[in-house]
Amino acid sequence: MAEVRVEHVWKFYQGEKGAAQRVEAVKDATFTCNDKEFLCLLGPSGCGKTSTLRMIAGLETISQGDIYIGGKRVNDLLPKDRMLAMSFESYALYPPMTIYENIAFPLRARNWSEERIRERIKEVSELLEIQDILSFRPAKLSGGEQQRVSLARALVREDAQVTLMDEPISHLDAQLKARLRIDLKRVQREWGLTVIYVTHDQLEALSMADKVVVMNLGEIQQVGTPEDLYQKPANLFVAGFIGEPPMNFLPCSLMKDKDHFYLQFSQFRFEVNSDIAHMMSEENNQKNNWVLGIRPADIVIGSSVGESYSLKARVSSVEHLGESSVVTVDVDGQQMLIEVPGLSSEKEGSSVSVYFGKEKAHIFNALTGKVIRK
Amino acid sequence: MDGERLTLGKVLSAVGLVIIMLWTIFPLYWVFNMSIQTPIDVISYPPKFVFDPTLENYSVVLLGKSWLGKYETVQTDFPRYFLNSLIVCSGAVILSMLVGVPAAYSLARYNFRGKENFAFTLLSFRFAPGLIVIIPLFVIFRRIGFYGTYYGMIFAYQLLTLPFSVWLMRGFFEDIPPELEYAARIDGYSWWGVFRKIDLPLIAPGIAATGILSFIFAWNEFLFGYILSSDATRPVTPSLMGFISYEQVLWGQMAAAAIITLLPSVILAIFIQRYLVRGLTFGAVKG
Amino acid sequence: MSVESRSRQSFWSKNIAWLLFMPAFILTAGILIPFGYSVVMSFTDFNLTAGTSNFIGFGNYIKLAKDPEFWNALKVTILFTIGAVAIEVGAGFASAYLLNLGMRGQKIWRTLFLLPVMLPPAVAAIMWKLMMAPIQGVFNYLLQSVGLPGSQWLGGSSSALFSVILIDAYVFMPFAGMIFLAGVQNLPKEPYEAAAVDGVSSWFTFRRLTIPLLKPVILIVLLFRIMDCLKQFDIIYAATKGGPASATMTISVQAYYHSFRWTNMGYAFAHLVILWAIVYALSYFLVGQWRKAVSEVHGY
Amino acid sequence: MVNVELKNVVKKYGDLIAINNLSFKVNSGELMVLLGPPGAGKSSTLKTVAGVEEVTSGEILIDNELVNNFDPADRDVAMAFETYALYPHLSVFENIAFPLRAPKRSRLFSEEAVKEKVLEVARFLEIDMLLERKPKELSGGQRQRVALGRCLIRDPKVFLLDEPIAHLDAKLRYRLRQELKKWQQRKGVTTLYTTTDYLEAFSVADRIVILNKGTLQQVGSWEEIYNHPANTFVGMIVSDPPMNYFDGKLVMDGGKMLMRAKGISFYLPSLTEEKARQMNISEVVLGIFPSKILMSRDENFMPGSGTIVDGVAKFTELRGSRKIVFVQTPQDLSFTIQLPAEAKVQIGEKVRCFFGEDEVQIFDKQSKINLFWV
Repeated sequence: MAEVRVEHVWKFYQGEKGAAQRVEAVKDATFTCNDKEFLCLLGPSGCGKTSTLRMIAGLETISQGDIYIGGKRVNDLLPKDRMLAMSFESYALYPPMTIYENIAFPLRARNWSEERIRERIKEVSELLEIQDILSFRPAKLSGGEQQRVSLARALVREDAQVTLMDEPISHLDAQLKARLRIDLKRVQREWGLTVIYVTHDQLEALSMADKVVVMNLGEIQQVGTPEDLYQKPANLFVAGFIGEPPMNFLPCSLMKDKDHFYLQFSQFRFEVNSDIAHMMSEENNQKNNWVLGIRPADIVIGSSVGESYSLKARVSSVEHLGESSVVTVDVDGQQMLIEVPGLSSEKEGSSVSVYFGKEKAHIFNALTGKVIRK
Repeated sequence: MDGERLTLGKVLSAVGLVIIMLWTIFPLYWVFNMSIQTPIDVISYPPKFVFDPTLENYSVVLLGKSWLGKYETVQTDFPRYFLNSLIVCSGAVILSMLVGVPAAYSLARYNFRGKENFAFTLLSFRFAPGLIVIIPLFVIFRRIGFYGTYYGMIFAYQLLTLPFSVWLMRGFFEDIPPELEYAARIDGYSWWGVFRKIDLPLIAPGIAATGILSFIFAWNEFLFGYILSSDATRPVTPSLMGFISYEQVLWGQMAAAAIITLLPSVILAIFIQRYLVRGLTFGAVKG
Repeated sequence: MSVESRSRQSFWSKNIAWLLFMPAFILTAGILIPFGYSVVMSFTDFNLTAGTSNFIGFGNYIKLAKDPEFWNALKVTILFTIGAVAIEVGAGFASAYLLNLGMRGQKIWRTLFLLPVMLPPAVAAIMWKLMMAPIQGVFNYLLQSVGLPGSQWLGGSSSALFSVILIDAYVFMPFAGMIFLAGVQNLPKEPYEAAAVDGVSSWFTFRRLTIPLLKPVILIVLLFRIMDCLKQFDIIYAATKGGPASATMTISVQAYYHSFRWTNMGYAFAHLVILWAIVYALSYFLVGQWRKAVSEVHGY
Repeated sequence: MVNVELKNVVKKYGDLIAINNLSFKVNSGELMVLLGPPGAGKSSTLKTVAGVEEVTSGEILIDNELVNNFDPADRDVAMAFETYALYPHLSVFENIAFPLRAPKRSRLFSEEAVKEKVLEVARFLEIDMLLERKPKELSGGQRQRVALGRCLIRDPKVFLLDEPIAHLDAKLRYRLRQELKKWQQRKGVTTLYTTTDYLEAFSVADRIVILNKGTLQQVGSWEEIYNHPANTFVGMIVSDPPMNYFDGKLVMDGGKMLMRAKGISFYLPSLTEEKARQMNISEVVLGIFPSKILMSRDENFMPGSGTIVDGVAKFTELRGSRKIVFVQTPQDLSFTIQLPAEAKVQIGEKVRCFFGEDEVQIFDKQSKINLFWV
């Protein structure tokens, strides 16, 4: 096992019309995955997360910057010399071989004895519940089964320093996904694997990772624990991408009335204390372009909690989702989602007051997307 | 990384490519060369790479006479053969398309008893020795007066082009997801409406490619034309044998005729490059 | 009313498959008539000039078995097939490899590479005949200019078979190369990445992954080329007419002579039926192998 | 108004049974969701209703009329395909307008009217900027909206929506599922809607049909399903994490029926007890949703009628506003609990859990059926 350091790594592709058309897939990425850590690269499709993973694997060249595995610079090493295991999003199974042969392939190439191979495959296939399909060929399997085989082939390797996973459970159905999230995490912990895991699903990242690297448009947006990302998003992108239902954003302007500063949204005012207002005024943003973000779960209907902001709203719809409800309210033409535990008794069309704690509000510079935080 | 070895590999590969290209191009170049040489240049030894080009051979082949009046000619009616080929090949292609498109659609979209067996039988005709079909046709055509007629030849040629067209177009139809047809039928279109508005526009390039390939196959066919045609209906490819039968040295004209004969195939083939692999293998390999 | 019109529609739609298929069926069934005719006539002493035909049972076949000419033709046919297919597959594979390296001008090379496939084989044979002429031909000139002895090519009894093989290879090697190229291009990329990351050597990968993956394509090339070579007529007839002295006399060409030169139709048909039987049995076997290979790779 | 009814519908593809004797009725104007994992037979059901696939046996009635032999064009249904089925040679505009140009409708709509209707639908789906494009120039989410547009532009007897918003991003999905519901209600079109996501089903459905392997599991409103899942399969798919299950035996204890599992004993509510007696069963499965388990550190924690289970928090998973705790008891019973994100639980900490009598579901072990529904 080993740590992986990615330092100022760039990936650019030459556009068709020469250097001027350079496409930048990854821009100056820097992060470290510690030994025995579970790190998630999270972002929407095309954000550069897969390119980053492929550069670590050696399947794509590094345009600029360095990657170290176990302290050793690997830029010039071929994939086979980096001692990695990897599972691919499109499975990358070997079509002419049975599942057993697929999983045995990397071991056979290492001249393992058949007996040792059999034992190892038994162990891994039980974990992933693929014992029954070992004699089939990949084309006969469903997407979910193929994905588990791909995972098995990555996990079967014992000599890998780092295990790379590219969307390894994204094609599974919800139940299997839920179970594999738990199993994968358990295996990672019990076997002490160093895992770098690519996903576009924020729930996967939040529930499994020790550390998450959020990417968008080739740039790293934030690196942190799942708690950090959820509670202290660094910018508008992270705030909107993490959490479901998604965070509410209210466009505001910064106002000053006597000694008090406040954010104004439509007819509503949210007072901000002076040190935050001071930080805000230091931003290169005069007054209008601010966004106040608040998570649906942090809003309460009908009663204030501690020191809180309030709004008047009209209920436009109520969704009952079993253990919770999502109430959509309309605040002067702006839709807000509110997540309520249990069964909500709100009526469509009724007027309500909604409250949220000051400390739960996130303030963003709408021009740069950056959060303002003490 | 391994700069040195990579370059060596590249050099070897480049050499290999040059050899292949020479092998491919040289015969064509050389025959073209001969076709624009005078009779004296053609038979000169050592062979000439540099000479005064002339179009006399083409003139003799196409117009049946020598501009300069000093070439020996055999009386071949080359333009006539060319026209014969056009008539027979177009006829066979049009016929194959008319009955082939519906048949291909049927094979692609419906299940009926014995479908796959019948489809395979069609393919197996591709592997039958040509003579086993042609000789009886020759005998039968002579008896019923089809011998040497365009009708008879078109019938014979479509035996080549139709199975091929059906196989290939079946693949093109299968490339259209049935969901598209489902959607259009739900949207309120009749079977014919769906075929016209959805299938036909989508398969049009495939039909064009199939037609062109069928045409090339028919054009290149030697044996059928050689045996089933009379002098009046002889297609161009078998007619080339006329230049050989006489033990005269008419190489320049033969080369010119060869160039003219292969030109249509080559030009058409370039248009449908994308479908060539698929076509030549009866759709067994999707190129 | 509406229900009635709908049920009529459903009658139409139930039979639509056959209605669409029938015209093509009838036209192609046309091939069965001459085909059956050939088989029947192979049991007669049908003579074209005399116009007589009497049923003689297996007479023609018994005659065949005793006819050294036939055994020679069979040998020539097989040698021609083995030689041509070997060159086409070997050179085709090498060409596919070279054309897939992504060298500059790749698109143009690929287009040029394909040109010979588009030539009428008979015309290609004539082209080569011109170049292979023993005295004025450019090949001997080129050979001699680098100090090698010339060859009789198509005119020599020992070189003729090799010469026609060369012509066949000229026309059809690109066909094999093109299919291999398509096969190589259609290889999935990711299994190779997986093998690379897993540290599997490239020779191991080639042997255990590439060859099995290409098996259907290899079989398709073999199928088409073996079948075509066994029944090749155009090239041989245009280049040598079977000569010199039966050196290139294949079964097809022999049958042609028996029928149109010597008017022994019945005997010619016996040749063809034997050839057809060989071709059919082999193609049946190869198609079966191909289907198996496809299902192993693609799972259907 | 139009109702749709399926009677004993069977659909086989060769040996594979896609739909197994399915019967249910959709009332006029109702939005019925078909919920189930991939391969449950949801799409096949829609296709047989649309008439693009024939049923193997059984009857389909639309507006009380048997339509088995009707051509799809004569059934007057509109369908959005999960695979989109966009016409690749037509622009987005022409794709959406396509149904209006069908022979039987083309006379009803002038070119002006077509344009107006297309624009209305396109604006609703936020694709009005894409009308000139061809399908291949669109992202998956955009394609899905075009497919939906082609469906919504019509006023058919029935809408058939096959996973209509599955490929949209979270924000749009939250907005569109409510808007879609409102559109459907305004038009009053009877609708069949499939999804694999129970939250989406709960959110949009008037009633839900739950399918597994082509077989009907339960029909009902979300409350009926959530409060009393018909069998263990239903309990598993309408919750994430899935319902916790424990095998147990029924024993008599002083005239009352006691359920015993590893370390849990539990008096059956009288109604359930009666049913268990009638059925004469002794082996049962106890099920409880993770969100229904209460947790405390308090020794004397006993919030009502039910049973207390002591265990240790093995590990926790943060999922935005929720925290999932994996608990193991000394008797080797393990289960998950869902808590608010703020809940403070340390790994390895002893926790006391409460299973409320009203929250526990009892299933027959053999048939997996909820005793409530017997």
